[in-house]
Amino acid sequence: MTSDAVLSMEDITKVYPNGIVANKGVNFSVRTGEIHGLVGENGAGKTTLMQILFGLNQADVGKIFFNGKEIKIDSPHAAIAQGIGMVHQHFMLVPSLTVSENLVLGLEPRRGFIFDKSRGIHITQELSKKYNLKVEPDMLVRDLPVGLKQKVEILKALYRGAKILILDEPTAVLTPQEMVELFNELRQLRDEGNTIIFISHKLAEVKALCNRVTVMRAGKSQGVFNVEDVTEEDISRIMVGRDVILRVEKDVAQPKESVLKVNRLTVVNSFNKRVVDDISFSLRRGEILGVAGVEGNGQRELVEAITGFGSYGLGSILIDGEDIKQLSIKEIRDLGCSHIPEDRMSYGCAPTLSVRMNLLSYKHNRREFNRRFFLMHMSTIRDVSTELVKEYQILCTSTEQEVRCMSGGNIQKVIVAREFSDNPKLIVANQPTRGIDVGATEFIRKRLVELRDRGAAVLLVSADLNEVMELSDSFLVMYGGKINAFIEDVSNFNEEKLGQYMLGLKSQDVDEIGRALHD
Amino acid sequence: MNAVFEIVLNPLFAFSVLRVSTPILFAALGALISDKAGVINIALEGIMLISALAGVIFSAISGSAFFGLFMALFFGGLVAFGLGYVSLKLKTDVILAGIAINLIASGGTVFVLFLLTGDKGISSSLASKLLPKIDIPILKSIPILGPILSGHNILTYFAFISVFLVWFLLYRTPLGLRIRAVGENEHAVDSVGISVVKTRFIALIISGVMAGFGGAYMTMGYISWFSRDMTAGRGFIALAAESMGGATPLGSMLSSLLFGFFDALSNSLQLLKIPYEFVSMLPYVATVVGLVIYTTQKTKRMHRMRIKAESKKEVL
Amino acid sequence: RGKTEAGTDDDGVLKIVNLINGTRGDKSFFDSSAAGMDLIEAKYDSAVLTKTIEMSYDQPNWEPTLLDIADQDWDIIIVGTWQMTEMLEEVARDNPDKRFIIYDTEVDYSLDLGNVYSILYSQNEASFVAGALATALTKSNLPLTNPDKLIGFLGGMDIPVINDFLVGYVEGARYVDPDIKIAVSYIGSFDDTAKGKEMALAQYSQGVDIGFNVAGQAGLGQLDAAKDMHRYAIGVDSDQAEFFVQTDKATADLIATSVLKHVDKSLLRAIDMHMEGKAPYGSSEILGFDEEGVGIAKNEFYMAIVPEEIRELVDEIEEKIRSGEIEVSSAFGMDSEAINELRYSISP
Amino acid sequence: MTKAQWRFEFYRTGVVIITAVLLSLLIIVLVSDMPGLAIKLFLTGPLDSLRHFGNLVEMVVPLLFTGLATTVMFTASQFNLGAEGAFFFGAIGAAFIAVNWNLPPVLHPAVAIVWGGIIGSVFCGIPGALKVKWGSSELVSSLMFNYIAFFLGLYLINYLLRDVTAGAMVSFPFANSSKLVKIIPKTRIHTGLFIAVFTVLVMGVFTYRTRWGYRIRVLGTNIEFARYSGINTTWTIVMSQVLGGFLAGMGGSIELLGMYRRFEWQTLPGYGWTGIIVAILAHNNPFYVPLAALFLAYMKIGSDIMSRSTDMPNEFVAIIQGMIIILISASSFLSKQRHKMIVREAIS
Ligand SMILES: Nc1ncnc2c1ncn2[C@@H]1O[C@H](COP(=O)(O)OP(=O)(O)OP(=O)(O)O)[C@@H](O)[C@H]1O
Ligand SMILES: Nc1ncnc2c1ncn2[C@@H]1O[C@H](COP(=O)(O)OP(=O)(O)OP(=O)(O)O)[C@@H](O)[C@H]1O
Ligand SMILES: [Mg+2]
Ligand SMILES: [Mg+2]
Repeated sequence: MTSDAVLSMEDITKVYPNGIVANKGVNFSVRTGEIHGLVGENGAGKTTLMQILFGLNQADVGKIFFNGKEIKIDSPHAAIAQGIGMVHQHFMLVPSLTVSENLVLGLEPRRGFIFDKSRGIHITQELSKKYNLKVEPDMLVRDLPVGLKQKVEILKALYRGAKILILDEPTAVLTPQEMVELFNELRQLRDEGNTIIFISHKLAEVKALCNRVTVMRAGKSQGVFNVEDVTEEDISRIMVGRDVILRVEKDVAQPKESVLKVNRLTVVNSFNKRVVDDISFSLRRGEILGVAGVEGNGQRELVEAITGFGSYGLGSILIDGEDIKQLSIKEIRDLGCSHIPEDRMSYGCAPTLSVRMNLLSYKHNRREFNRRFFLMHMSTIRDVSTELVKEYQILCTSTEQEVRCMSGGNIQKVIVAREFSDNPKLIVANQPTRGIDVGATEFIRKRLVELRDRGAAVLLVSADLNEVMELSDSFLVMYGGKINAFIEDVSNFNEEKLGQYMLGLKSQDVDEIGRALHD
Repeated sequence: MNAVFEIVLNPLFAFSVLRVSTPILFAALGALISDKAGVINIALEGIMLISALAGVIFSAISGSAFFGLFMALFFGGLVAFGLGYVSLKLKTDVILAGIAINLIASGGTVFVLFLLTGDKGISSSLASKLLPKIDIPILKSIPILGPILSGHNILTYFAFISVFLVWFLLYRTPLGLRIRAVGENEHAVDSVGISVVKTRFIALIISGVMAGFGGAYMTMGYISWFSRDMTAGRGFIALAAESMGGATPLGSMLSSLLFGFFDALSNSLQLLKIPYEFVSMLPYVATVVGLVIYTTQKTKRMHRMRIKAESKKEVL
Repeated sequence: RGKTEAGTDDDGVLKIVNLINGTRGDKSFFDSSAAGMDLIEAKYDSAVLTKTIEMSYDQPNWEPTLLDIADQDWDIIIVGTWQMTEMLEEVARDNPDKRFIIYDTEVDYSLDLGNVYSILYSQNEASFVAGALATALTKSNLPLTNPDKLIGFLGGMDIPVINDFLVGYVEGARYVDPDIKIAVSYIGSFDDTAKGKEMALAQYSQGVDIGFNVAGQAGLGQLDAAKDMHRYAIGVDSDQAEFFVQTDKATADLIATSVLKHVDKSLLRAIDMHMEGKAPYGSSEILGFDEEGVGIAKNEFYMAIVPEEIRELVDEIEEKIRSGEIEVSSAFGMDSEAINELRYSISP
Repeated sequence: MTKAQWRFEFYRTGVVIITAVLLSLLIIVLVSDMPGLAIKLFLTGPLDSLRHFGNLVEMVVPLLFTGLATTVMFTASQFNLGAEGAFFFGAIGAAFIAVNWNLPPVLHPAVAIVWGGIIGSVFCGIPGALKVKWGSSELVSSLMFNYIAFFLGLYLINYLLRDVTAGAMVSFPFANSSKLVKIIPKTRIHTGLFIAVFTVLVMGVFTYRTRWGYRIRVLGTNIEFARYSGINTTWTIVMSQVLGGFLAGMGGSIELLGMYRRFEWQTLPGYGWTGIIVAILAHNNPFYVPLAALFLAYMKIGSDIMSRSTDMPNEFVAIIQGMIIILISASSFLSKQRHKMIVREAIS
């Protein structure tokens, strides 16, 4: 324990009810006036550790010291009282309330019994001015773009007088430009004497922003380092335990006939917003088409329209020449379309069913899995799943294990195994490697390329720029529901320019975008 | 048909609609508050029953109707607290806990009544008290309106005042803000240091107290004794009314009145030549129809919005 | 075990059990039945051992209870209501050495049931008197009546026993005034007092100034409605004014009378006959005014409410029924159509 | 779940049941003047004679059906509480066939039961259809449909099947050919027991071994995943409730044809509500439904027997049942111990 630590956590162990040990004897401490990085692979236990610090989770073993005195943090209330604030990885906002209502929730200004709305608005304006984070107090949170939501989250923590501010992957949803702005604000906060804990997967950011960094691996702390003393490569080696090559070797694509044709597609959501706005492109056999863009610019709705999950108003989507507008999800799947959903827990699996039953999914109707008298062919199902588990190196006790008791990466592998094993014609992969560790990422990316080489058409939607740039043969950039750019040759293209397209600062002209149709 | 109009146009009919709606309105407001906090309170039925008995017993013991009312509310809150304890702390599924409480209430009230009076049917051997009826001075003498609006039990007035109070609570106070927030995203509430469990507890207890008013009204206003299972499904109807009313105070009030209207109608329609079973079915059918109409309108509205938005571009 | 002539045990104690297929506390039918056991105990004291078992309204529990009780060493087993008949017929056949009494219905004696005594009540006759009384009252100019010739009838359910009351009530009312109108409603339940009250209120607000409830516990709602609206009510089965004297005099003050179905007295009468060895097992009896099987309550409230000349009319009608000069129809055997027609004919 | 966790769940259920039994004993001791006898009858009554054992089995049969009905709906995460109405209305359907049709013995009840099932499926299916069509909560509308089933049923009995010679609102007696045969003398256990046991097996296989069961399970755990898997969720949502209604309706028919001579329910019989509890106790697993049904029936029959012979009113079972439901489904009950166990297991 360092003597100048304002806050330290000692020997923290946390076991989740499903038996997962998220933290094992972790020591962690921060000093006043520093930005402290916290890095580690997915599932290393970063969020868990910070949730313990913020009182959202309770450690099973371990102590927390504040200015040398042991304290108990059994609720966020207690943490806030100690001056700890947290900006969460997943937003914790109430969509139907306004920005100012979200901001003052819990510390509401009152006039007698009454909640003083106008004071709330006033407070929001003041705070927004003071920290140079611009927000509209009257806007409903559900109408805000993610970047603004992020700002509201930060203001929320600051309004509660946070001296120690935890930021859990605040940059995952920001564009490069927004990031620069945020970093300046964080540095300013630090210089005013606040402590900031910064969690990120992007080591470059950590290098640029932080003073010190704690590295975690598999629930354990691997030590604290001064940022000047280590390189990005060092950190990633400590994180993963080996050298990592994230480059996937692939040959130049040999595109054949077009499989998917999207023509002037328009989707309007339930809040009456045009989330996909007149999009046209086509995707050919044997190529990977990336879709880049800041989250919330219509990618999800595009994927939903193609996979039959959401309806769309105007335009058409053709798979193999067949219009899918009236088709059900099942019928679209029968055309040979497979789909890796963005959110694996909400769409991709049935958490309380077994691996076997999850691998079955849309294939449960197939003749090979059904016998006479309406019975399913249980032994075939067992054999096929055992095979898949082996082939895709899924880590589970048996194919009878409930999926919810598996790690995120392995759940993703279950989904990938199911979707890839079917010799699909068209693969719609939405964030296929989100939230999974490097090894699994490598595996999935290789598979995608393999499938491409075998003649599948792949639509790759990802918020991870590296992924899009490395895997795609060509890609689209989406902004505000529109295609903002179509990049045919990925090899000589830089991130800076991409950022400008993503932010809508620049856009290609209609002809350039029109090339995406390949006619 | 004429006869139906004759019945409906009689001021006494309107009077009885208000009277019949009162317990349902109380319970519907209770349902509303807990629903806003994200908890389905299916135990309203049982809570009303228990409060109804508590009102009788304690007003008989103390000789004071208001003490009876107080105890009815106390028990309403207490049972709701119990529901909160098992669902929020012990993590019992709240629907199941609700069913269980209804079961306990149904058997338990008879059991207690039996222990106290030796009767399993009705509490008339307890000299319980009634809450007063109120004549409203000027209103009383206005024709038509007077007979409809004046002379109700004090709780009937309070029920309608409660609509406003509940609205005020939910939309104008910090507590209301928290209740609505916890119902929509509990993590948001958690993350700002408000206890989710505590907020829900408070909402549930208020909900129980509202049902307690309904129960007290049943035995100390509506009729003057307790009889077994006397709530006869009013708690469930209240849930339907809240749902039909689109989870708003005003909507809950209107749908409670709608149910009250059909219930009162079913009491009077028997005098016409319609089989009583059909007439008795009327309020329930009306509730289902109301529920469906409400939800259809909602989906239609969304659909219309969608079409409008999609076609806008074409026009441009 | 040897039995004596009258069926008592060696120890000379007559063991009687009364199975109520409901619960006490309805202030009418079942309470009256339970009171019968008290009368018996009061009269015979240690010569009898009595017990009342409430089987509650839980129908599946009735038959097992009856079978259990038949296995125990009771000498006389008493049950009531039509719902128990078919069970009783079987049990009685299987237990020829036991004696059974069933009231308010009769068993099918073609099944050779020499050990069952059935008690029926001419509730239609007592209702006739009530109908006449109600009509006379509504036409009178008592302070709480109005000039409309409209009276009320509030039934528990649209079933024969209840309609038997209705038929008598209607005929009695017409006897006094052929143009009388009667508001008839059924609560649809024998225990929802709140609904009972609502329906009674609906009747009263349509101009009914005296109503008759025949709905067990649910019918008590009518009495409450009478108090609210300040109108008259007629009770049923037990003397319902009696129940309210202590706790709620204001209600009692409005109960003009009750149509009594003296289950209590009829049970005592049956045991009396049993003791004398004269109980007519193997047959049924209809108890009317003469046998004190039915009657109307002439208590202090009746005296207070009903004017002299109407009281005389009531006595006169009672006499005519006793003598057979007036014959009252029964609802038993009438089909739904006929009952409907009757209802429509008097509907306001 | 690991083996240790299963073992823990097993112990936990044991602790819950023991707690409940102790609690009942406590109440008995506090309330009863003869606690010894009351406790003895409560705990051993259902096994002390063949007939009592028969009562137990008779009660289990309808609970198996309503339990399975609710199980299949809850498995699909459809919180339809309409098994009560479907049970009642299915029985009405069966009563029609049993009274009006003329068929050979085995065929007659078979047709009646299937018809009852179909009628029942309509009643549970409508809330399901309303949900998928317009998004109205099936929980709320199924509650309303219970009442609608009740009154509509009474109407049909009253106007179409009513036996005017009977002293209550009951149907004509069933044709002998329609009745389910009693299989054990001195009890009322009937062939419906075989159908019930068979249905349990069928539903178990259906749920875990057929593709329809698979669809229902997937739907129940994650509707989005079901959609994603190409399952027609609309259809499956409705079908799970139609199937639930069918089972409940079948149950009503079998109960009626096995236990009654005519249709004579005047109130909702309550098996649907208990079926919900059965389903919860069985963790929505058809194979556990018999255990849960047996347990609840045991408590009910035990307390009925107790209340017959002692001064304990049997309403108190409701209190105990309620507590058991709460404790058993309380996932955090003993969660500290459970968590300790998990931590121990995980760290070691
Ligand atoms: N509520 C929960 N219940 C059970 N297990 C959980 C829960 N939350 C997290 N876990 C598991 O605990 C482990 C650590 O998760 P945690 O969220 O702390 O990782 P992380 O380092 O923040 O990862 P990421 O980079 O993906 O945010 C993971 O294996 C995860 O699956
Ligand atoms: N009796 C059977 N024997 C073998 N395989 C069968 C049998 N019945 C169905 N299958 C298999 O299941 C597949 C799907 O069957 P089916 O078309 O009946 O399902 P569905 O249309 O999706 O919905 P449902 O099963 O509800 O009819 C069939 O293509 C067939 O492979
Ligand atoms: Mg995290
Ligand atoms: Mg008059």
